[in-house]
Amino acid sequence: MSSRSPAEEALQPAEFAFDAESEAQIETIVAKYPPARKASAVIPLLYVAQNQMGRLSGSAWLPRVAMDQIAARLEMAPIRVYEVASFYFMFNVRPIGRYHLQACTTTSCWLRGSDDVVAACKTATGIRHMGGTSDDGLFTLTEVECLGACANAPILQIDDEYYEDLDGPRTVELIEALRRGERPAPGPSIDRMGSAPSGGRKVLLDDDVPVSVPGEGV
Amino acid sequence: MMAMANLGTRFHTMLKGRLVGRDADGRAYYESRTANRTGGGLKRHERWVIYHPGEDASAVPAEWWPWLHHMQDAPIPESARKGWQLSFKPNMTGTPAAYTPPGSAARGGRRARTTGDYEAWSPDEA
Amino acid sequence: MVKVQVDDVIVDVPPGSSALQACEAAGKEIPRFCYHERLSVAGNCRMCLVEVVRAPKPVASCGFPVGEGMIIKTDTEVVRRARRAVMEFLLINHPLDCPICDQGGECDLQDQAFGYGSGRSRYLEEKRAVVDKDLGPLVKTVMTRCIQCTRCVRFSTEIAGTPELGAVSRGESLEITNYVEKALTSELSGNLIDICPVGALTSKPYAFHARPWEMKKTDAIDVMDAVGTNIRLQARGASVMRIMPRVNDAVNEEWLADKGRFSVDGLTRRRLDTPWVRVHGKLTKVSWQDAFVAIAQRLKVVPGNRIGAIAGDLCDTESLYALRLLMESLGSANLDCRQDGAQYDVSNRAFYTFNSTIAGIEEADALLVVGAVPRHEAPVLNARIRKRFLAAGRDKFPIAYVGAPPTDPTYDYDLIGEGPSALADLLDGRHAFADVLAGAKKPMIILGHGALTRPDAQAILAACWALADKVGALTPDWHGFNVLHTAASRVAGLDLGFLPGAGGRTAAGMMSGGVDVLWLLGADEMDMHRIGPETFVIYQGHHGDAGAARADVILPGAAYTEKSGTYVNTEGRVQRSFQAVFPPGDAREDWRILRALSETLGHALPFDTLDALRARMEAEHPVLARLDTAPRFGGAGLAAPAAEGAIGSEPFHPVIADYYETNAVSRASPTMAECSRVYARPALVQAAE
Amino acid sequence: MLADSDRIFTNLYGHNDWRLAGARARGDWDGTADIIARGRDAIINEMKASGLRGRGGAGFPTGVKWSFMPKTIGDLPHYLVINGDESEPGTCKDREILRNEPHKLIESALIASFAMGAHTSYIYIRGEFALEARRLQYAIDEAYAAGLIGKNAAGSGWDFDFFIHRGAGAYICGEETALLESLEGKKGQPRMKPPFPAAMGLYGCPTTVNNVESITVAATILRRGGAWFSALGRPNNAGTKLMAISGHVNTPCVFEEELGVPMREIIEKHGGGVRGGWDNLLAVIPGGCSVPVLPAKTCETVLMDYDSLRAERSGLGTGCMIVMDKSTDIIKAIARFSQFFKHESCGQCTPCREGTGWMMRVMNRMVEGRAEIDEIDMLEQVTRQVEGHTICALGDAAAWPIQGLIRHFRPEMEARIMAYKAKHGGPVSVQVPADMAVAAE
Repeated sequence: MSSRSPAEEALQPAEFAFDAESEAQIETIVAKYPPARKASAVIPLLYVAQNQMGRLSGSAWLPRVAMDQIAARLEMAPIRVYEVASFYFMFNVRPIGRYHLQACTTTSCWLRGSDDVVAACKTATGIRHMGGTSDDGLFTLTEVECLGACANAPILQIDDEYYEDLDGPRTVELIEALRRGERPAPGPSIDRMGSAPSGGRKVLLDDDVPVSVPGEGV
Repeated sequence: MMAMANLGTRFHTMLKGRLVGRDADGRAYYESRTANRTGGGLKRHERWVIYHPGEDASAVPAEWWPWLHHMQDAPIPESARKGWQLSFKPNMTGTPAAYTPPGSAARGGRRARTTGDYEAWSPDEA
Repeated sequence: MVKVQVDDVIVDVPPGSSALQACEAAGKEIPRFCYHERLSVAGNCRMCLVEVVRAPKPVASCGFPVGEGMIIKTDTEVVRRARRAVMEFLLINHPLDCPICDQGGECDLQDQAFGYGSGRSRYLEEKRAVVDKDLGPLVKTVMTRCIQCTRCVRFSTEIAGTPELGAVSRGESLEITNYVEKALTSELSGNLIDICPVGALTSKPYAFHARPWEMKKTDAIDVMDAVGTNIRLQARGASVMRIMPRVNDAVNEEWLADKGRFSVDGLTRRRLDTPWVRVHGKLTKVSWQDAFVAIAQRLKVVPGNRIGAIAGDLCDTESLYALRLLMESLGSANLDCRQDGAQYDVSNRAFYTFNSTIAGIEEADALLVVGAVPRHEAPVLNARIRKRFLAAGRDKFPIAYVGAPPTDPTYDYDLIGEGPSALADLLDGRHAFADVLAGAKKPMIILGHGALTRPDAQAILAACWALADKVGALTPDWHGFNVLHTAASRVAGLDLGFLPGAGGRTAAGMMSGGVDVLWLLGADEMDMHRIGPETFVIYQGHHGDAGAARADVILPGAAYTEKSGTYVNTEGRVQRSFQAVFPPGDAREDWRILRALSETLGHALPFDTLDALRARMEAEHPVLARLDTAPRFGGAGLAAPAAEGAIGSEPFHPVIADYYETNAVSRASPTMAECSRVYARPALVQAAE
Repeated sequence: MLADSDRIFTNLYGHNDWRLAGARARGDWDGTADIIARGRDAIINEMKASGLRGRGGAGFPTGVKWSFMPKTIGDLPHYLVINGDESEPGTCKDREILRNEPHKLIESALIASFAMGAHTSYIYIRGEFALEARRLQYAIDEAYAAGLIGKNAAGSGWDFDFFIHRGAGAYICGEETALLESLEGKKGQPRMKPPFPAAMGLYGCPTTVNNVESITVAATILRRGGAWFSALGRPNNAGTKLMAISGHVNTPCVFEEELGVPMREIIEKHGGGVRGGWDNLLAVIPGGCSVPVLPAKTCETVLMDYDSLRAERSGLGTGCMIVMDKSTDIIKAIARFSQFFKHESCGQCTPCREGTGWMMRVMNRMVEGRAEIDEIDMLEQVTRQVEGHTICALGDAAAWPIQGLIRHFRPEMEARIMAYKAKHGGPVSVQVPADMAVAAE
């Protein structure tokens, strides 16, 4: 039973309907693509459905009824939507915990200590193996492949946000904060600006007019 | 004692035989007292069995068979039996207990469906 | 044409051909798994790699377009090594369970591993195992054997038009599934078994029954519908074990509908294998002689015009002809081959055949379906409509239906109306689709039995003809008027004139007391309670069904696999079918029964062999001598069919309620019964579960 | 070493405002209409003259790629699709553009779209880059509001729409045809080529797919001139490039540097040196995981550009290095890449689907040493069997790191196997028959 096989019947909700917030998003999404090419919107709509599940049920996953809904809306065969949902690993076809801890363990992160981050995640949440959910249902820990922020390795992605330059203790702190209901600011967990070298930039020194820091604003 | 043996055999057994042992069913196994027979290029003891009435040669159980045929010096002891070993059964050919394949008429003729079979219609069906 | 050099052979191929086609034209065998002539190109198995001069790496020949002067090498070290490599990769996760695999002996993987693979495996790691899927009562899955060629996904999406199969997940865990555990809904699902190159999709009813090399193959014609699908009967000993399609591009391409394929187990059930005669109200087994005597005694006291014959849907042309001659010799004009009460105009063959021809659908540029449900009445023909629809698109091949709204015909369509009034709208040009038809160069109108079995059939037929004429479907080089039949014997019956003669009675008339002796030749699709108790019924046929239950005398005949026969499909194409096995028990080929009985009756039929029968039949009906042709002819200059009566207003009803049980053979088949339970009555299944 | 004045990405670290006001202050959106007014051919010729090579890894000249688009717009619309599916392990450069220089990207996308006759451009951003997508969307909204894109974009007379399409976690979507498939709402499975996207791309229309960086530098190149750009770097390896250093250096970072600078200098300057000093260097993977590893000896002298690295049987790839010091288990580091490729194979074609799993499993045994010496050769052969036999380059990419490992670190692999044997005693269960290697040759 891989993580890509659908959830058992017992877990599947009987129905799914997009709420007003999702409908508004869908409207802007569908407008991006030519009318005859509605199927292009399948990935964005799967996001919308998954986010809505997260918003309403606390577990951001894709029940089959939601995929059927999307298929009907985009005039696709349902199997084509299932194919897409199972192909892309950011879609959860099985229920997950409230916080999705996605630890990158690919070489760049591994070289800089992702093993510690993973171990910290396991001890702090009580999850025993990758892909598991903590007993309290708060956390699901997933091993992910390169997150594309290697200069800030190791990375732990929690839901949508990157927490960078972690080590074991800072990971534990982060998880404890989540448990308390806080959302620490994403970005480097050490004194560092974005992907600049720690200890200060070595180039682009002449126009230092800091008006924005990473993670601020949108 | 000598359950089934003609007079000559009984006489021979009495004169020359030495009882070696009995199998689980009570058949008696004898060996001549002297090495009086040539076999395998050597003089050796003649070995024989007294059957129960009506038996044929396949009745000799596996434990005694090698001894009887001079393949081993002694019968295989009971203690060498393995838990998974089935009890010995003589050849049942010609008896009602003989093996019949599935579908045999002797077993009622019920067999798996096979090529060429068909179910005929009968008016009762309708 | 493009000139291409393949190894040392130079061939001309049409522009746009693939390198693989060029290699085939040059007579070079290219191994392949995912490539299939009738499906889109996937290029994913990589087995067909060849070397193209000046290409940096081996190319997949199935998807590589040829160019002028291209040089292809199919037998170099690079190619051999590539094939061996691909073969090794395919086999590392394949279970190699050939001894227990139904595909064994006809497996592409087996054959190509033998031809192109290395002798041993170097793979020492764990193998993949995949959970089997439930695809319903027809297709068995052993998904661990799957090599992910996606032929089945493409077939169900493209040909069948029921996109239910997909390849989910990715990488090594990519697997073919329907995701939702539910039976495939296609009437063509059996073809998945044929196109699967390995043993992942095999036939569920046929599982572990026989090996391909054990079987004797006989060419035949399918009689489950009126398409005349070319089939190959595979028999071991006395039974037909399975039925597979033969390639005939003019008729069925290489597809076969599920009923034709899977009702084979009906051929060994409910068989009539001995004559029966009703004695004191109870059917009793008798000898042929006694049965004949019983018939002769009865016929002796009945005048010719009180004798009648109704032919069923599965009859071969020869037995229809023999029965007609026998009836004529007895002085009867009461003949009918239309159990369903359909009405035709037989004054011209064009009024009751599929004149555009099935292959001609691919030239059509507009289609109107009147009172027919092609998906159920002729699934293979429906696949041809879908093929045209996919090739041309909705704009270039608009389709409209008049009749009950079909459930997913597998293509887009407009519903013009449910009743005949829609026809009037089209004729008057009130409905926009009239302009679509008129604007088309080769419009088609398909008239089905939902319309022809109505009392006002003649008028509807005339109206459709008039519409065809009006929209320009009848031109010197195009005939766009088509009748879609559902019964395999119908066109032959109409060709032979197995119809009421002068003063003769129709099937309905015969049943309601019009005759004293009623001969049913495989006729089961009628309400036998309409036959009065005083009527003496002789049933000649192969299955104990409605007709046999009512009969006073039963003469056991041969099913279509058990006799050589001629069949005429809905196009009017005459095709010959051969005998694969003998009829069971005392049953005999139908023409022999009729010949033998005629002797007893003192009206010996004028032939002693099947060839003599055919010679006579073909002399009388030359159209039946034109084997394997459906002459394309234009529709211009033909007088219109006679319009009788007024068109009613009642909506059209589909003629097939349950696709899986439409005749005596399929009703006897446990597989079809299971399909019927699963598909045709899903509501019941759901309620029960 | 590159002067700050020659840097294209002047807000690389987000130390300035990334919004429209800040971007304008840095010179973006300056005279965009004038650049467009030069006309299509002039723009493409300037790009060709600049010598810019694709920054996504393959290094195909960008100007030439643009010129493949049909000269006239027929019945089918043209599309520019920007590849922001940055997922190659070690690579993290486009992320900085997306979040800190979004306007440079949008402006360049407008110019590039004009140059290839496209009125619509999609950028495909990997799904994990949520913040980056939000930033870019904000910038797009700003640009629409300011009339810089949309109808008569930036007053150029060219209508231009720019949309974000987020991926959802599939490395393979970085392959251009897989990206198009994904954009069309299908699984990201690469298409067979031909037809190439320039003839039949998105929705069957002529399409160019470019890396984010390749597009983003276009505006600056056109503003400052192709000659300026081509004067930087080395012949055939012109210009500046975003690079990154990750792994065992003192200060991992992203930076912009001229091509053709010695690798050692880059590591010393930007990376703050190898952890524990240069002598502690074991190996460097110079451009993302799919290029073969280079041993320390080579790193001493090699220059960071396309041709120099190719000469060392490696590649520039994305220009993002992974540095490994002597504490690294190099076999495990490469084995992790094998796991990556096994995880990211789309599963479409046989050699990659089956081969990546096989390679991963053998590599995992190699990490333990639970293998036979012969199996190193077998593994090498398996990589050769995958390489060049697949639809897209992922099969090649999966093969190369292992080939590089075997080329440079075979003694380590053998030592590992011998150590395992010594510990566990004699031949272990895994035994390859001697003639098997011959059979596969």
